[in-house]
Amino acid sequence: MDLVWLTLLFPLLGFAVNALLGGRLPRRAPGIVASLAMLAAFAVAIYVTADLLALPHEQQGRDVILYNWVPVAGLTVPLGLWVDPLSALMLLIVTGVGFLIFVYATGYMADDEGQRRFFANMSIFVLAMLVLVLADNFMLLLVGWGGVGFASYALIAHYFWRPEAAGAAVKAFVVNTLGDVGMMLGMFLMFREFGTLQYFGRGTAPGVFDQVAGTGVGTLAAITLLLLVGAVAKSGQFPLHVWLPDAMAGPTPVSALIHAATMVTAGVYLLARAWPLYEAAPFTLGVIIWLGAITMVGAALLGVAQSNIKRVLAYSTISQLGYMFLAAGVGAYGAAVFHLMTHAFFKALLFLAAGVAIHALHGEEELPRMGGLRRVVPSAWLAFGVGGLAIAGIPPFSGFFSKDEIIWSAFFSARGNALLGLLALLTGGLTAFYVFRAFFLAFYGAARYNLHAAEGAAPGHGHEPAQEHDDQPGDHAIHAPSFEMKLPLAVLGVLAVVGGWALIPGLTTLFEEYLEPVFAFPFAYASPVGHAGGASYWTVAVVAALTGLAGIGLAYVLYVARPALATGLATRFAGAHRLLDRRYYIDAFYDLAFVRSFRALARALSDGFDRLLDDLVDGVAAIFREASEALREVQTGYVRNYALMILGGTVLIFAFVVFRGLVQ
Amino acid sequence: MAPLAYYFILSAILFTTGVIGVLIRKNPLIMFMSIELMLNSANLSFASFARYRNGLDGQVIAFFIMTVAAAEVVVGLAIIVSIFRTRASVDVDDVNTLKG
Amino acid sequence: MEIAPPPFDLGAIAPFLIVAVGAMIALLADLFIPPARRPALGYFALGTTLVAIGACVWLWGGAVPRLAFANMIAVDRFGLFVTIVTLIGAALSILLSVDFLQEQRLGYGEYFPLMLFTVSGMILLAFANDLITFFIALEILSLGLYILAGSARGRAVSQESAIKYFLLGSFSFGFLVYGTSLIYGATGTTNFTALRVALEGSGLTDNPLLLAGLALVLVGFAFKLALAPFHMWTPDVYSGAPTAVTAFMSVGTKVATFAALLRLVTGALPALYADWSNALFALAIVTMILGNLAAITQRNIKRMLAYSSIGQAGYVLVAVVASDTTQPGVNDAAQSSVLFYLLAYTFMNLGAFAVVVALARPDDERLDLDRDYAGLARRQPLLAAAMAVFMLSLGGIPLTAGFMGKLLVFRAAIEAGYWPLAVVGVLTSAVALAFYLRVVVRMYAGESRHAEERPARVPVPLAVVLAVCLVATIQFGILPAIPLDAARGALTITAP
Amino acid sequence: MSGLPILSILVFLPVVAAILCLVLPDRGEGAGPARIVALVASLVALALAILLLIDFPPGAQGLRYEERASWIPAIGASYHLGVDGLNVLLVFLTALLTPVALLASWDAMGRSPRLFSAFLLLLEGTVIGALTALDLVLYFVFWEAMLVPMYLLIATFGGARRGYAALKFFIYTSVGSLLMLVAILYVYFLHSAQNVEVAASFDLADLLATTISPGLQRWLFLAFALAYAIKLPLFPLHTWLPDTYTQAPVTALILATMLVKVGAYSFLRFAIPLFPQASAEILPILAILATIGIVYGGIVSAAQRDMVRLLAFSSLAHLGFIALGLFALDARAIQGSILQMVNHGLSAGALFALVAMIAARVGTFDLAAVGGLARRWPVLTGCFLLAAFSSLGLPGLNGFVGEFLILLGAFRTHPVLATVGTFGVLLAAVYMLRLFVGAMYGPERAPSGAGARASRDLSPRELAALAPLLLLIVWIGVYPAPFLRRTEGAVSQLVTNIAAAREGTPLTIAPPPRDAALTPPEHTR
Repeated sequence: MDLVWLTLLFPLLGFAVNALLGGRLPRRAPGIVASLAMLAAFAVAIYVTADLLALPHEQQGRDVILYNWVPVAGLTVPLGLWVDPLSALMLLIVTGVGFLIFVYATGYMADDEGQRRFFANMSIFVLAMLVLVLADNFMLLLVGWGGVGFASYALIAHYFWRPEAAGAAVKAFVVNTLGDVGMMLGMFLMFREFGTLQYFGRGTAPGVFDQVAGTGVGTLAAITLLLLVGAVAKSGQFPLHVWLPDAMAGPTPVSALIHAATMVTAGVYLLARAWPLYEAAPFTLGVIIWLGAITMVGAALLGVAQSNIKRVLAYSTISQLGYMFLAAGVGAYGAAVFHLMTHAFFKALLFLAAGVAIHALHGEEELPRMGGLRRVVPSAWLAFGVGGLAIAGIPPFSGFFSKDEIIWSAFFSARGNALLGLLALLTGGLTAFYVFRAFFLAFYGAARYNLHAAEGAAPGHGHEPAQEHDDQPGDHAIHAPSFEMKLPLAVLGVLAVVGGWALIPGLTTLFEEYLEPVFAFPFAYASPVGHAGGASYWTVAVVAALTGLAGIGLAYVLYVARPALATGLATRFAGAHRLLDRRYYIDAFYDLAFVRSFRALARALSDGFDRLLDDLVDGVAAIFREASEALREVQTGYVRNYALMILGGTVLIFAFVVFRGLVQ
Repeated sequence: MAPLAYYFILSAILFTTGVIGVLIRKNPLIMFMSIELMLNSANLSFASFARYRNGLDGQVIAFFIMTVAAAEVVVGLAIIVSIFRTRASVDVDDVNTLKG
Repeated sequence: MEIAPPPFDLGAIAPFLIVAVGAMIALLADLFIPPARRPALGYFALGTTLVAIGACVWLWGGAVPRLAFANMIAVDRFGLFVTIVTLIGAALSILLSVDFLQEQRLGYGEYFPLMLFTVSGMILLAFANDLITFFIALEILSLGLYILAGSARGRAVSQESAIKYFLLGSFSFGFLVYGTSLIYGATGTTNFTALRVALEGSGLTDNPLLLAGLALVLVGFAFKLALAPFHMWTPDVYSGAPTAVTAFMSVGTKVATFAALLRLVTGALPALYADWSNALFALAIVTMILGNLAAITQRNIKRMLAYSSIGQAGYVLVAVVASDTTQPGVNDAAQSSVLFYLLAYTFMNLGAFAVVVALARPDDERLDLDRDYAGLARRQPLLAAAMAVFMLSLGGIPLTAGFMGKLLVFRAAIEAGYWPLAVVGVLTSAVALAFYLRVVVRMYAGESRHAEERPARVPVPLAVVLAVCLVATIQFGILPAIPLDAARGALTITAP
Repeated sequence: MSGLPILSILVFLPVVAAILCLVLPDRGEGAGPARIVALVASLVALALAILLLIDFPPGAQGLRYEERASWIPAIGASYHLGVDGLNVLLVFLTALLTPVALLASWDAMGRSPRLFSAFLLLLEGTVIGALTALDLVLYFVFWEAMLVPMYLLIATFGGARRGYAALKFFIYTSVGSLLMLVAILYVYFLHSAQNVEVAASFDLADLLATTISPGLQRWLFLAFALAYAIKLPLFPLHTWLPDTYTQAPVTALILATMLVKVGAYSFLRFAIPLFPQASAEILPILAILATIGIVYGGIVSAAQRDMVRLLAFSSLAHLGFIALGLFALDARAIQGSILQMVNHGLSAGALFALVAMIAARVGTFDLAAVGGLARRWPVLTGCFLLAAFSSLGLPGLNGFVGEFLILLGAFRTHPVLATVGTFGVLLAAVYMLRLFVGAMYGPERAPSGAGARASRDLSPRELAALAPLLLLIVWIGVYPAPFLRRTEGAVSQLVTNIAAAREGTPLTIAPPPRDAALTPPEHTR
């Protein structure tokens, strides 16, 4: 287990090789090097996990300290890695799913000029993500937290010459930094309160979580809310979700890895990791529940109206993360983590499948210009279908089990209620609907694509800009997915099916046992109804599955059977449609309230106030100059004036000497 | 012997007259004569104080001052003449190219 | 015990005698020297000053302090120090003049003799222990300068300079003499030593006659030192006089007159400390403010340096104000800082004028800051660098003598309790940077107007002046211990 | 190396080399032996500074490598140098930035490389002097003398309005300094009045023993603080900074950023220890100004089109962080501040160098005129990216550690200010990305007529200039412990001393740390 640091080393090597000597390597080398590094890291992760699980439950939490990172007077922050089942699970997901996506990317990015940069950034991302999940203290967590933000920025900006990519990257980074600000403040308050930033105590020094008892509710609420800001920003929850859909400007593997499978789940990981704090802060939990619920429903609705396939998936990610937040809020941390895992499988699968389709069409991402791809890229069709069924919560796909845990918790756990449960159910139906809407639009019906037009014109896909492609005419055939693209689809497809079987109430308890050392009550929920496959659970499960099927059915009707109906509905409810199309005007509002007003303020301060300050300084200088000029006026050049001045001076001296009584 | 105050007041009046002369006259010669007046008021003052104190040093000093004044006259006239030669005017108000 | 000095202690006034005799010899020699050989007179004058310096050094180690000529002369290290400084200034000024006079076609034979006479007046001033000696010395000094200021006979500005200086100088001399008479009237003596004794513990300190005399005497001093508001002649006279003369009078006169002032107020009138320090306090503030303020907008380098010298006098005056003899430690600090400042000032100011002289052309003295100094660093980098050092030193920037001088002066002021003077001093120093640094900016940042022309050749004597001033300015700024210790060693104003 | 007067060498080696440079001839544009001499001298100094840093024991309290010599015995001023945790890093940084600045300026020394190199070396010597001087006269001499080479650099090699900028820079920063001189003299006077039996002294250690009444302390502290606040600069005394930076030769700014750090350092060394009670009263007010500076600098920076001006205002924001950390009087915050001074030197130095390199290629500093440059020069882009993200405080790089510690510590004593200050991190992201993204991303744009150099990526020389900075940026982010440990002893001592000197006033010093058990490090193994 002490070898866990190797999982950091391998991605670092992957980065270093690519960044420093990538230029001298063969064309495909960057992807291969990075993938091999990921494989090695994954192997270490498996080893570490096995090592961990061999220990008795109460010892499954080990602090591996590499060195003292920030030692200052009265605070020592180590570069320490905390290995327990939760971080081990994240470690496996990040390296495992990451490895698959890396392999996929070697195919997807094979023609990209910026491969080196791409894989270097991807490696940095994995490194940062691993730091995030393995950190044994909040400050180090923040390093990973900021690091993934940076990597996300760099990867979104992969096609940096496109203004929208550059803009999306900046937006993502700024929103994430806002989250970092919140987290930092939370940490400062935490440090002020507890005198440490360690999660868990060591020796005689207690950690943060050891000191929760006896701390004021208000303080805890403040700390947790501030941390929550970071979680909300990173996980794309309302109201800080705006960056995530834009982030689809990056290459599709990036969307799969970062904006679906790993980075965005960091918020959920934080809630799970810091559960002792959150459990002690009921107010914050309420906030989390409702933020999660709003996001879950709102994003699902937006997913319905998207025409870009990656944006559909992006909103679905936001929505699914809303589920996880809701789960954490009602205390079902285990369910949140469970859904996090299955979501990583099927969402990565969905993205990669979408990527195959996009790749096949030379970068076309717009659903209205797809269609009929089932026969063209059957592998994508199959993978998207499997992933769709999983996210729609159709048994026995993985999403069914993990989502139902959450829906059940929303209904029946101590903090749950019927409204939350119904919202969760409804969102499940919506999810099925919009995912399959995309599925049907892309893979069924008539082929609406035009490879000539897609070439270069389409945003998002990624080789080089159009003008550099002009010298390769005739390359207008469908790009068939290569083996290295299909392999990850297959593996993820299997995982998307079986991933949920780790916890089938009443049948398997694998996942519950696994998380037991982390949470006081991973799936016990302190529920009045009880759990473990009780009647209420299966009732909810059946209803949820039916809702999902209904959603799929509706999508089939609207987009395959009766396409005219869909357009009719869109015109019928034009207002609603526009509201969804404009994303509830949230982006517009932010643009006005923050971006434009900030610019105006900056300009006013710069051109107005700062100039005024400067003029004041120059004004002082001008006063001296004026005084000097005035003195020159007095210096008339007339001897008699000078003599008069001497007389005046004499009077002055007399005043001080002879008439000293007068002046004293 | 007249009281000292008389001498003193006279010398003060002479001095003031000299000062005013310098201030109001434009001709350097007359200004210079006013300055001589100031010096002579000092002479008067010295002499009278010396007499009052029964000492001689004050009167000796008066001689010194006279010598100095004579030297000044020489230099002053030389300068004034030199100016007069180039400008044909000795009005001090015309001499103000240097100012500011 | 009766002090019985020998009636003619010629040894005591050796420096004065050497210079005075040298002046007369030079005057005679001029009659026999063809105009083309006149620089030889300059070197003779230089030799005279050097011999005089030697005499001072001899006296320094010899039997000082002592009084001579019926107590009219006080030969002490204080006077010797000042004399040496004056003589150094004179020697450098002479070197400055040699080629300047030739080039500007001002080679009048009486120039160097007059200069020596003036120096002899300065020396006498430094030793004067009696108001009579004092005003005679002042007059020797002034008469020489009146003529020197007008020595560019053909130039209207020179004449104007002379007449203004003469009229106003005589005017203020009138005040001085009249003031002396009042002091004499009040105390019965004009001798510094006797005055001091007479005033100690007597009821005279409130005597209006005495105070009025003091005030009028201070007027005379203030005029010579160009303290505001008695300063108005300075820019006109300085800018009108030939540059070499200006350089000489800006240092020598100030040095000797400050010495005399210090000797008068602390050696003779310590009992009136409250009165004269009060007046000088006010003058110091006005001088520092007006001098530096007026300099900001000057375009003519000589006028700028004139105002600068006014400001500099203000700083020295600060230390004079702090010379409170009732506190020996403070008094020592104050007086040694006066001496140090005067020494530093001599070098940095002469250095600045030396650069001005170096730039002068026969047809054009090159005095305009904006036109003639712009881009100098590119044309003549060494001259520009030297000028920059002098400007920084005058501005009181560290690693130069000027900074050390200011440091010592302000230290003395604060020790004596005059922190407002120190505050005004530093603030006006900041203002002063505006014009000192502007010269540097012009030289380094400006675009050259005379780019096409061949750089002026710097004659050897001038180069020597520049080198000496430069080395001293920097050395006194970095390692001031030697001159400072000398200044402290000179603090034995005769007070038997 | 105990016998070696290493600090004196660090001060005077550059000065001597500068004089040598002045004597050497120029051979036309950007040639001549002077800059090589300068580089060698600065590298030797750097080697010594590295030795000093390595040899300086971590956690050490008290001064090391002290050198004392008689200087002006008449007034009690002595030549006294020394380093402790407060300045050892800054000495190293100065020695590091000088060769970097020389390398970055290599082709940009205008008509006179010898003057340029000489001025840079003089700047190095005087800055190190000001950083290590422990006698107040000596300190003031260096403090004020620092301005001269900078002033000459601006005046000689600056932009179109160099004359104005140089004058403003010098006079503005001198106004405060000169009042500080009065205050120094006043403390000296008090000291000699209180200790008539001993010789008067300007030595800091002696002056620290002076008792000063609280009322007087206030005035004296204000005089010191004004000097430092102008130099730092604190809002609203910052207006000289943008003008100076935009008019100065940009590559000289790499070293010039040290000037402002001397201001920050001087608070710690002089103002706060000399006047503990007054600083307790006044520092909270200054902390407010520092916080305003963070926010104000960040906002105004975001509105700039000129890249250098943008960096100038960003420096204002960064210096606001540094100042806030100092004024918080919390050991962690102060340690963070000292580290942040180093960080700012590294990141701002790298950014100034990079901006100069870009401008040398495209011929403009105008952000609106360029874009998409990343396509042309991948290596330059990578370096720029690293420097920019270091500057905006990306976790994992150096800036984060400093800012985090500053805000963490400041939050204990000034929670509101620290909270506002934390938003400065967000602003930094905005303006830094505006700079980086504006110049490097988007469609390719550059002024027509950009020279042939426009196609070249970084040369080995340019890379050599940037490499040490970038290396340290990463190093300090990953492993700041060697640097922090060297400041720890001195800072704790300082904080304890101030607390002790301030008896009776409520302490704002943090209570003994709870996790002290964490030191020394224990590994799980």
